[in-house]
Formats: sequence, C-alpha cells, structure tokens
Amino acid sequence: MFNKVLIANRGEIAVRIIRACRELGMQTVAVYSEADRQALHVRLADEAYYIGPAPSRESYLRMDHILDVAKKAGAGGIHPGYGFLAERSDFSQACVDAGISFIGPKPSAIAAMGDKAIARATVAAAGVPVVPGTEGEGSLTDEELLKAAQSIGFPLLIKATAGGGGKGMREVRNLEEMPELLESARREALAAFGDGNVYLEKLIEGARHIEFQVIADEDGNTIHLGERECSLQRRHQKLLEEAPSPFIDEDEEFRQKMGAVAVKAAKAVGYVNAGTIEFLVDKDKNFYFLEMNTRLQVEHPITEEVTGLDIVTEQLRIARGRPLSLTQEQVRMQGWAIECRVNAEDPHNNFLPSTGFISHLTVPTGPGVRVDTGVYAGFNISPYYDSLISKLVVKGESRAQAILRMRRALEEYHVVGVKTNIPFHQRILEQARFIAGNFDTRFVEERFSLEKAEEGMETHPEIAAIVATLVANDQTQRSAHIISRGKRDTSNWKWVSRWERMHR
Amino acid sequence: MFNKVLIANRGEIAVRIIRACRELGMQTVAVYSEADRQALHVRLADEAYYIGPAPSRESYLRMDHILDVAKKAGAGGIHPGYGFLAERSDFSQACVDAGISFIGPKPSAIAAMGDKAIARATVAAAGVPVVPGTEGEGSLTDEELLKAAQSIGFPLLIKATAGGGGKGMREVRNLEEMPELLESARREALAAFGDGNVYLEKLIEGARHIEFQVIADEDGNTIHLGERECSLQRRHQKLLEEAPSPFIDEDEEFRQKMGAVAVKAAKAVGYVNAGTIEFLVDKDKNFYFLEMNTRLQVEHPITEEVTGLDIVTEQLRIARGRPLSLTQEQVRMQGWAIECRVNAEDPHNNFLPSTGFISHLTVPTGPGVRVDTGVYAGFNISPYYDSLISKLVVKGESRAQAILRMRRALEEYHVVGVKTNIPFHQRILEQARFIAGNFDTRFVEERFSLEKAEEGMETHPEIAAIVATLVANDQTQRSAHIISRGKRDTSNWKWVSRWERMHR
Amino acid sequence: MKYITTIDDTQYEVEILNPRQVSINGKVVEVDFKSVSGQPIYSLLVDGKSYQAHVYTGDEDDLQVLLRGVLHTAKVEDEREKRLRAAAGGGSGEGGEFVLKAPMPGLIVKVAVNEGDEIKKGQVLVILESMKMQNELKSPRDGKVTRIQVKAGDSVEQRQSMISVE
Amino acid sequence: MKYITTIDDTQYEVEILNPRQVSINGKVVEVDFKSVSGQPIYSLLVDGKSYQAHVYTGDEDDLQVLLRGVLHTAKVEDEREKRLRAAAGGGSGEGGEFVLKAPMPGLIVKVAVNEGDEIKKGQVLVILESMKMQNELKSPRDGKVTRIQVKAGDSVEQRQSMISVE
Repeated sequence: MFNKVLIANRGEIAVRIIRACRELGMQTVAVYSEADRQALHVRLADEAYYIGPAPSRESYLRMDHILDVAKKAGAGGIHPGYGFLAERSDFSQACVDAGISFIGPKPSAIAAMGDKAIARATVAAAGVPVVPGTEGEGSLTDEELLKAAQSIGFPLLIKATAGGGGKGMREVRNLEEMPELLESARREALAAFGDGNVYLEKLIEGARHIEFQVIADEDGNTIHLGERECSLQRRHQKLLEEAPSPFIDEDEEFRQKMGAVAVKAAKAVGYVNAGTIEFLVDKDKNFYFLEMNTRLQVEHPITEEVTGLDIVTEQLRIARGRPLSLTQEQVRMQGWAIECRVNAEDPHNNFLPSTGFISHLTVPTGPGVRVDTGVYAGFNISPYYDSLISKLVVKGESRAQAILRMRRALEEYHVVGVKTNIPFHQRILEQARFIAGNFDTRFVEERFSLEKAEEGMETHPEIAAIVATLVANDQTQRSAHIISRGKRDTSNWKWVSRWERMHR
Repeated sequence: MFNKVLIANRGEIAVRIIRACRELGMQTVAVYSEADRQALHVRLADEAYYIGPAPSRESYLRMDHILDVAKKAGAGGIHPGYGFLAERSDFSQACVDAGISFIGPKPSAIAAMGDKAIARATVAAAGVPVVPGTEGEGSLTDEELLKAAQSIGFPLLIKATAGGGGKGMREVRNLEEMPELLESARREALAAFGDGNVYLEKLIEGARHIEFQVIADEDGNTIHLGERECSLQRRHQKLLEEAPSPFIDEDEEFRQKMGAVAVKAAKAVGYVNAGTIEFLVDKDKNFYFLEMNTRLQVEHPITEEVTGLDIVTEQLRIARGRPLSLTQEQVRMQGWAIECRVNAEDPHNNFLPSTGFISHLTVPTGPGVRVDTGVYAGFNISPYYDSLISKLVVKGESRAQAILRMRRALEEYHVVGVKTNIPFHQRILEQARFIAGNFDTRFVEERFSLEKAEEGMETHPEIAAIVATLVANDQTQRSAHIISRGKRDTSNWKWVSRWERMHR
Repeated sequence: MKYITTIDDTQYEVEILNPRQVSINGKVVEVDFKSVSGQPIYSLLVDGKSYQAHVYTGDEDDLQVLLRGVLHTAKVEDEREKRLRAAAGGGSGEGGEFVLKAPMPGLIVKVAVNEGDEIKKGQVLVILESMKMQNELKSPRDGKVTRIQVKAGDSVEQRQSMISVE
Repeated sequence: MKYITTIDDTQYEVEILNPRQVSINGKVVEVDFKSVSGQPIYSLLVDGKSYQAHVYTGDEDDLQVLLRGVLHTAKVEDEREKRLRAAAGGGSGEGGEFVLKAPMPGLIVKVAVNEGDEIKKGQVLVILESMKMQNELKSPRDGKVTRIQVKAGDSVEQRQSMISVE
C-alpha cells in the first residue's frame, strides 16, 4: 500500500490534495513549472520537482516528466486533481503500466466517458435518459452535423467531444448561423484539447444543471452523495454552486431517484473512485444525462460540507484498496453549503483575466467559512493557467443563513493587486431571483447585469473622498520627510536595520 | 424588536459576535479602549465609540460609559461576550433598567450562579449532585475554613467565590500548608475580582472536566447541546477542548443522563439564553456540579461544529423573544471537533505572556478548519488584556481525523512577532495518552513536559544553517547595495514611489 | 492643506484643518483616521460610523479606494497641481489616436482586422488567449485601423501595443 | 562567501559557492532558494526535499528560523567578524552581573526579595501582573541581590531593569 503521493497538478487543488495526504500521514511530492517555483503547493509539499517551462504542454501535461519524477521520488500513487491530465485515459494507463496507483478511475472508464458520444451511448444502453443529440461515432463532418441538426431541431448546442468546462461550446439558434459557429467551436476545441471533434445536443430551455457526486470502491460498491446545483454559470463556466439544489430541496424522493440513476450510469462503465454525473433538469423534473466527469470536481467541497465526508481522503482510501467508509443509507445531507469561485478576472471589463502580483490579501475566517486557496500575499498570478485563485465555501443551517454568511465572508475578502470577480458574486447574492432559488443556466447572461445591479447600491463618495485625501496627504508628508533625510539615515529600511542590529 | 447590537467586549469574541449580527442583517456598535483603536472589532463594526484608557477598569468595565454609548447609538441590545461584564448581574440589571435587551440571562440567574456557594445550594436543592465542600454563606473566616477543611478531607481546593478561570484557585494537600495558600488565594481573588472571598471544595482525583452547553428561551424551553471535554488544562486554564468527550464518546445513555441534569440545573435558576454547566466526572462515571457559566463560553465553537447550530445567532434570536429553533430531539452531534486556544505566551519560558507587534501571520485554511481571531498582521498585542489571540477549531469525521487535521492546521499556522503556545499544542497532540483519550485535568502538569516531548522530534539543523546563512548573505548584499545608492534614487521606498507615480 | 479630490466623476474640495478635522465642500467633520501598519488598510471613524478602506495605486496612477464593497477611483490634487493642469489645457487626448494594448500577457489567436479598415465601436480587433480563455478585445469607439503590430501566433507582454485606431 | 553559522549550540561552516551550490562542513549540496516577496518566508529545495522556513530577527539580534515546526536560533558570522569577536575575548559575561528585566509591560504585584539576600536558582524574585495573569519571575542562577529598582504597585515597561543579581 503506497504511502507517498505525487500530485500532478498546481493551484488550490494541489494544496487541497497535499492537505488530505498530510491528514492521512502520507508523504507528498509536488511538481512545478518554471512559473510556479514559489507556488503554495511547492512550499507545502514534502518534496518538489521541476518539470518544465511555464506553458502546460511543456510541464503539467508532460506525462513522461511526471512519471519520471514519480519513479525518482518513489511515489506509489499519483493524484491528477482536475484539468491537465485528470481525464486522460492514456495517463491513467501509463501509471498502471509503471506500477503506480492512479488515484481515480480505470483507463477504460475514463475512455468510455471521455468521448461524449460513447458515453451517451453507454449510459443510454443502461437505461439512463440522455439529451437528444448526435450519438454514435462523434467524428461527423460539418455536412453530417448540419443535416443532423435539422432532425434534432433548434435551438441546439455544439459541444467538444473531448472537452469540458464550456470550451468549444456554441449555442445555435438557426441553420444559417451554424457553419460559422461550427468553425469557431472546432478551433477552440482543437486549441484546448488537441481535438477538434464536436457533437450536437438539443438545448433544453430553462434547464438547470444539477450534478450528483458518486463514489465507488474496487469491490463495486457505488453510492451517491447527493446533488449540487450548478446552474449559475456564465458562458458555460460555473461560478457559484450550492448543495443541496434549491430545486430539489426537500423532495427526497426525486433526489433518490436521480441519485439511483447516477449510480447506474457510473456502474455502466465499471466506475471506481470519485466522479460526477451531470444532468440537465427541466422545470417538469425531467432529467437528462449530460456527461460524467471522471475526476474530482472543483466544487466538491460543498458536498463535503453537507455530508461531513472528506472526498479527497475517501479517494486516497479507495486507491489504497479500502472499501467505502459508508453505505448509501449512512449518507445524510445536513445544512446548506455554497461555493463562490474567486477568479482573477475583471467583472467590470467583460471578465477579462487579470494577472499580476498579489500585494495584499485578507481572507475571511470565522464560523462556517472555508477557503481553499492556492495563492497568498506575495504571489504572482501568471497568465499561463486558469484564473481560479481560490474557492470560498460557506455552510449554514439553512439556505438563507448560508447566503447571509457568504455575503459576510465576501465583504471580508480583500485581494489587492489583481482584479477578482468578488463584486459579481456580491451582486448575484442580492438578486431576488437568486434568493428565491428561481434561476436556470442562462440566468447570468439573460437576466443579470452587473452594472444595473450596482446602480442601486449605497455608496459613500464623501467618505471615499476624505480617505483618499488623507492617504494622499500622508504620502506627501512621508515622502517629503524621507527625501529630506541624510543619506546614511536609513533606519526605515528594514534590511539595513536588521543587518545593523545583527552586527552591532 | 431591536436591530442594533452593542458589543461590550473586544478581541476574537467581539469579532465573532459582529459576524453573527451581520449574518442576521443587524447593525453593530463596537466600543474600544485607547489600546484598541486599531483592533479588528473596531474595523469590522458599523459604528465604534471610544470608552476610556487601556486598563479594563477604565474602559471595558465601565458600565456607565458603555450604557451611554448604547443610548447615543440607539443600540437596542447589548452582547457582553465573555469576561469583563458578562457575569455581572448589576450590569444585566442596568441594561434592563435602561430598556436595553441584555443578550444573556436575567440578573437573578447571574446572581444566583455567580456566587458559587449559593449556586451549589440552589442546584443541590433541585437534586443535582455537587462536590463536597463549604456550602452556605461563603464568607467564612480563615479559622472556619481551616476547621471545615478537616471534615471535607484532603486534598482539597481553595476557590474564589466570585471567580472563574482558575484565578484565586489553590490546591491544598495538608493542613500545614493551608494558611499560606489561603492568603495568596485571597490576594489573587481580590486583585482579579475585587472580592477576596474563597470557599473549599473536595478535590476529585483523576477527575475530568466535562461541561454541557444549555440554551433556553423566554418561554422556558430548555435544552442541552451535548458536552465538551475540557480536561486539558494548565493551572486550571483550559487550553484544548473537544466535542464530544472521548470519555463519554458513544455512551449515549450517560450523555443524556448528564444532559438532563444540566437542564435541571439551568431550570433551577430560571435560566434564559446560552449557558454552560460544568461537571467534574470521576473514572466511575460519578459526576458533580462544579459551576454554571452564565454566558457564552470561549469554547462554544466546538459545539457549533458538531451540532451544526450557530450558538451566537441563537442567542440573538432568543434575546429578540423568539423560541428555540430546535427541540432536544432535533439535536444531533455529528463528527468530532477540537479547539486549540492560541495564546500569546511562551511555552518554553513558563508560559510567560508575550506582547508586541505581529509582523507576519499565516492563518491555516482548507477543509474542516475554522479560525476565530481578533488579530491580524500589523496588530500590536498589548499587555492590558488576556493572552488569547485566536481559536483554531477543526472538525473531522472522527476523533482521529480531527487530531490529524489539527496537526496539519497547526503546522500551517505561523505567527511572527509574538511567541505563541502553538508548539505546546503540537506536542500535546502527539502524546499517546492524549490520542488514547486517557487524560484528566492534571495531565498537563503531572504527565507532560514540553522539553521532554521535544527531545524526540526530528529536526533539520543543517537545513536551518543553510537557510540562515543564505538569508544573512542576502541581507548583507541588499544593504550594501542600498547604502551605495545615490540619495535621490529612492525607487524602493514605496511611499515615495507611489507619490511620484501619482504626480508625474 | 487644501485638495481637489475627484471620486469617480464628482469633485470634492477637501481641506485638512488639523489631524482630527477635515472640511469637505465647506462642511467640517470630526475624523479619527488610522492606518494599519504595513498594510494598505485604513480605518476612519466619522461621527461614530466606522469605515474600513483599502487604498492602493491603480493602473492609471490614480488611487483606488475599496469602501464597503464598492471600488472608487480617486484623484487627489493640490491647488497648485490643479492650476498647472488647467493651464496645460484640458481635453488633450479626446479625438487622438487610440492604441489597443494587451491587458495581460498572452498568445494572439487571431487579428480580426486589417490596416486601413474602418471599424465600429464594439467590433472585435484581436482574440487573445490567456489563462486558458480566449478573450475578444474590442474597439472602444468608431475609427480607422492605422497600424497593426502583432499577428496570430505572437506572444505578447502586458501593456504591449497591438493595434492603433485613429 | 564563507560563514560560521551556529544553530542552537552547533557550529557549521557554510560557504556559498554560487547561487545554486552551498557547501556545509565541506559537503557540497545543490540548493534552490527563493524568498517570498514581502514576507519573511523562504522556500528551499535540496535534493527534491521542500523546506519552508520563516526567518526573522530575534530579541537578541540573532536570527530565528522556524523550520518544520521547530524554532532554531541561528547566528551567522563571516570570518572577519568571527576573528574580531575572538580577539575581544570570549566568555566575558559568565560570572558577571545578571539583571532581571521585565519580559513585558505590566504591574509589579510583589517584590519577593530584599537587597543583600542570598538567593538560589529558581527562586521567585518578582511577581509581575500582565495580560490578567500573575507571572512569577525567577532567578536563573544562585547569587546575591545587589540592587532592586522596582516596588509593588509600579508599572514597568518591557525590558525595564528590575533586579540585579551578582
């Protein structure tokens, strides 16, 4: 049974996994690119090895380098996190071939679920409802897709066969605009996944995105840990998630029905370890299998908060051959959890990514607040990786308490140096429709405007004027004071001061 | 129903209460002494008023100033936190007289429980078992106490009638040493509480200190929220608490039996709001009422973590006349929580308090970690108040997971500028007896030595030598570099730089 | 000391009378102002109200004031500076050239215009890939593309000039 | 650059050969050393092992190195300094006067000795109240009280001299 784990990832998820290993008394091996020498995961791990230049394809996507490090360091397991190599069956296979435990599903399950078309066919055969679309091979030409589109009907979605996270996804309203959208979807898919294949899917209008966390051990025990509501998205990127779903809420029968289907879908591919079944749910409670994410999700903490189960610890246990630590009957959801993804991007400027040096950071603390972060004051956010810098998670006794708590925590959260989407989250949490739980996957794009939401806000321009003036005045006086000093009077220069104190 | 709360306290508990108010949409009023102008509670509250010089008796103990502020600001409720005025029936009465809700019990309940002798008589009359000792008036002379001591038998404890927190407490092994110990106990009690009265109590050997959280509404509904294990003490000061108690653990029958007695004790004084019944428990599961703390406890968060109930929010609801939000049957303890009190004191130097400027602070985050703090990087710890700077609370699925998680969190917790007792907690969590749950209130003093515990630790002196040398070498080079610069080249001086950028 | 302070688009006359008194547009207020050592955080008490502000220098060398969840852009000038700027003549850059600079480092995926093109406000000029996202950079106004300094496949640094519009 | 570095009570000869190589007691190790900007935190990679250290100046102007939960006291001297100190003659203060200074500000509750008293190591000299605790300050060695500069009821500042023992 292995006792040293290589984490083939970076950022908050690498830190999350290192913490879980530490809490199990396991050794940790970090890998890092040139841009990440000072990253938190490198600082916190027991060992750390350089694997290449900043671009992912030269570092975090280099299976060969990562496996070399694992062998050199004697790591018996590799946790892939999410993104990068997490859903690459060839990597999972390469780990197996090298005699290293891949902390995740078997290559065959990744492969089956990784090609969306095969995935849909597989689960449909097991009796799981799927969204109408181009099943089968999935490598259709543009001509074939244009033809298929007419039988599925509009509106529909173009989606990347290899993808996830909204990349390579396009919404099509009519046949005329479809050729151009097909081209851009293929281009984006190719850039993101190295595979330009796309498929079509009927667009369920007013749909909610609700997903079920499943876990399975090597003996075939498979359970679900309830659902997460992930309808709050912008350009198909999740921004805020909650568990349970306000749409399901106290309809325990519906939850168990969907959960049982999720378990069925996982079993259809012989799934082992943690995974997620995503569904689209329409307002009449019809639900359709969307895809399975064969890895740990970004939003796994909200499930941890409501079930009390540590999913990463459970992943490690499963990979070490242990049975699940609880049965389906022992799973109980208590309270309500919300996660806000804190991204380095400017919500006032089209959510443009923001890079730079974090000069100051105040992280919220106190009851019911959890922060999973990969950054710290003094860290430089580089343009090479995604913009997620931390996840703010709160738990409350009820949804109302969780919302109020999240508002409190967001107010306490201050990041200086890069722009973040915190103001976006603050305004979302004030929307009547959000508070009422009445929203679908298109809420942000169709019904929400940050500018409009900010119009009604109480501001204190006079106080801001006083503060700004006092700060500027202080700065003038300080600088005048400094400049007028003799050049040997450097007592405010901390290094000099320390040095002098050390040597006097 | 009031909507603005004055917090008659400082430090982490003031911050805790401000957060709860904010999560209920209530306005907050902070008060502060001269030493606390920059304290976190002042920064976070909606309003803040100065109430006097640094010493508590001139500020946080000045009921008149505090009530004046409450009237001026229009606060409808006052939360006293713990310490200071929290257990002063005259303050509770003064609030009532001023038409302000005191967020705590009625003056009569504070008075009844505040005098230990009366408290013991009251609960004994209600059928609650008490530790043998000098009940009755409590203002006995030294001669009377020396006489009583012989009928109680040795070993016994001298305790301050007005006190708490171990102040004015002395342990007596025989009659000979008793007169001197009486004198010092009275002196300390007088200094701490303005009252030199003491009483005697039989010392239960091998005793555990286990307490039950109770809450009661104005309609007389009174429930308990399970127990907390508080046996880990040093000089009668709690340092580490956990919920549930490893001694009770799965003996649900015993828990409910003690809980029912706790509720009975609270009802004996017509208790309203949150309070705690402290028991001594011997190894045969005999338990004795020790005292009731008629206020919020420092260690309330561990009960919040295992029950999922926010006790401060509940206090505010009760004070606004609302019924309890749950029944005894709905209380469920799930998982295991541990709290370490992080004190500014030097565990390597007899736990001497440490004051000064916190120049750097890294606070642990991630799954299952909660930090309730009153300090931040840039804050100056003054000698005027107690040494508690933050509470580190973890929750795990099991006691084992909670211990491992606490170790991980302590490792991540770095405070630079003042000494803290973090190394003490780290070594305690490694003790076989602690891990086995096999300890009593004398464990720290009788069976634990920090120095001995540190002997076996793995250290890396060569690495420390390399780091220290590289840091010192860097400092030399930087200082040399700086000193050789022209005096107008001040680009590294941030204020000058900012100023120049602002005005160029 | 007298200052003209602009918050977002509104000007205020702020005079610091003494460390505890400030006049704003002629109204005198009692203030208690403290900076938190080593941090860009300030605490201001005015009439018992407690305000916590983060203040830092923005991209345009203005001050950014984050106050109760709202970010304000502030410009503080003393009277002499104000006069100097007025003398230099306002509105200098109004109709001049606009240069699209890279808002962050990244990779040029596509240049969507050619030199000489007449373009509309909101029209996409460049697609820049950064942080695994393709970001469309648009023209802030109508005009004509006068110069293109990048091509698809180029890596650009932050603030690097890419396209000029006149 | 060659240094003599003392960690706790052990001396090490440390030579910085170049930014990536250090020799310690003659053994050459490959190092990757980075400071975290603006923080007293350093990351050191040696042979793949990752060490995070907090380094700051201690009370006695030594360096305090917090490494994997253990606090080390470090003294770093270059060869010139070492020679100078050796020339000044070691062990100067061994049998000299010991002055008890207040470890923190507080209130003197009691002075437990008188001038001229012969005292034992561990004997209580003063009771100092601070942070709501009464703290007993003890003598670190046997000796004789030569001077008392405080009395019960006095407020003392940090580092204020209180009692001299010879």
